[in-house]
Amino acid sequence: MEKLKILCFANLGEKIGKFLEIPVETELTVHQLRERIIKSYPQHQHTIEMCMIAVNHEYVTEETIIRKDDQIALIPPVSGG
Amino acid sequence: MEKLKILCFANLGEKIGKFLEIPVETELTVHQLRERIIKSYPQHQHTIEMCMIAVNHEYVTEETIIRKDDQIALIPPVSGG
Amino acid sequence: MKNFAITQEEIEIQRLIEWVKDPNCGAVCTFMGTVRELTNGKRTLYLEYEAYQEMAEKMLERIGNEVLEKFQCRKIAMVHRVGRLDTEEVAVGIAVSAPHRKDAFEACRYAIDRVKEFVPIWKKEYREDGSFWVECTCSESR
Amino acid sequence: MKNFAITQEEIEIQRLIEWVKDPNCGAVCTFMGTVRELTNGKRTLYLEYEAYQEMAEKMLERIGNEVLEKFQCRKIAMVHRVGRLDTEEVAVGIAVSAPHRKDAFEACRYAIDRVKEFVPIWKKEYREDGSFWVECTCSESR
Repeated sequence: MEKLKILCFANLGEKIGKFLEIPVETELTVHQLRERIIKSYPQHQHTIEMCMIAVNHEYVTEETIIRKDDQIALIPPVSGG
Repeated sequence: MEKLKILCFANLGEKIGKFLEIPVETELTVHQLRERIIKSYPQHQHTIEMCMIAVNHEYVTEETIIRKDDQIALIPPVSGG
Repeated sequence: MKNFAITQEEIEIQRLIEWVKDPNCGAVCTFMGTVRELTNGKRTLYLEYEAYQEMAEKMLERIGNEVLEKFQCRKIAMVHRVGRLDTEEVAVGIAVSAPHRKDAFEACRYAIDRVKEFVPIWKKEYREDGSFWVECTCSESR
Repeated sequence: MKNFAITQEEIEIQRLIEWVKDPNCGAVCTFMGTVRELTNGKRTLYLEYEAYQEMAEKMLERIGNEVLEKFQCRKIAMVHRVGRLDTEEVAVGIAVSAPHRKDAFEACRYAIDRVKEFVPIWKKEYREDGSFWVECTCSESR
């Protein structure tokens, strides 16, 4: 069994921690990963749904397949500048 | 008889000098003054016609009446910046 | 410091200007986003900025390259600060050089709009009555 | 130095920024007009700027006041240099602060357009093959 490491930032980082580990058995899509995270933190469903997901520093679509060494990040709505 | 002192700049200043003195007998308008200057420097008629005229640091119209202590300037097309 | 950077240090706009200056340019436009004391009548004590640093720097560079392709401009530098910032301090600095001023203004404005739209940086606002993470207000918050 | 000035000295944009910084502003936009080496393929050696100083300073101030009335901005500083300027040197510097960035950009751009339109300043261009006074090209020369 593998563990995906996921970075969290801003409000989400404060709520659920800056580094998550999500155990996975098989290859999965970004959409499936998001569902898994929501399942682990159901009280933060809305916040997690608001996030974009970045894989290896790129925003990706829900259909993107995640590979085991990918750097995954949950990106809440940005507010830089 | 009075003399009006007139400041000239840029190409015009190089051609006819930075300070002109134009003798006048009566009150005159900006238009009349411009004609007087052209009469004194007919070879620079075109350059003089291109100028705006400023009285006391304000651009003025051709109908403005000039008074004897006014600071008058011939302003060639500007090219600052 | 690189010309696309996330930094903990004060942003010196003059350094960005030195980076972008170019003998074939007649115009340099800069933008600084500063910490405003009052927003909708509420007093800000200070801000804390957090960034996903590696990704944010890559995205600044990508925006920079996009700007250079899209506009008739020569060079661009973009730096965003993180950590605690007090009012009047500079959170983001951008400098663009271009042969002509129109392009310098348009490129600089486009660049800051893009930064606020999707570079992974967040700010937490501290007020007398508490603190909160600011939600994206990309369209026009500054 | 005043915040609307004609000067013989190098323009330090940081000083203009200090003048316009304001705790109620989230945005500062600056513009620098720099001496370009190549214009239409011709090489400039240097420029000489001449101003009708008293009138030019009054007009800078008037443009500044006009900008403050016309745009949602707080403070503005405008300085134009005269004398000999080499390539890459700053001929004109403008800084504007505003609560929001849109207004800072628009105000700054409007200000430089107005400066080029009617502030009594002239430049003489020196090239290898001679020198000449530049004719007004207000619409877009930089």
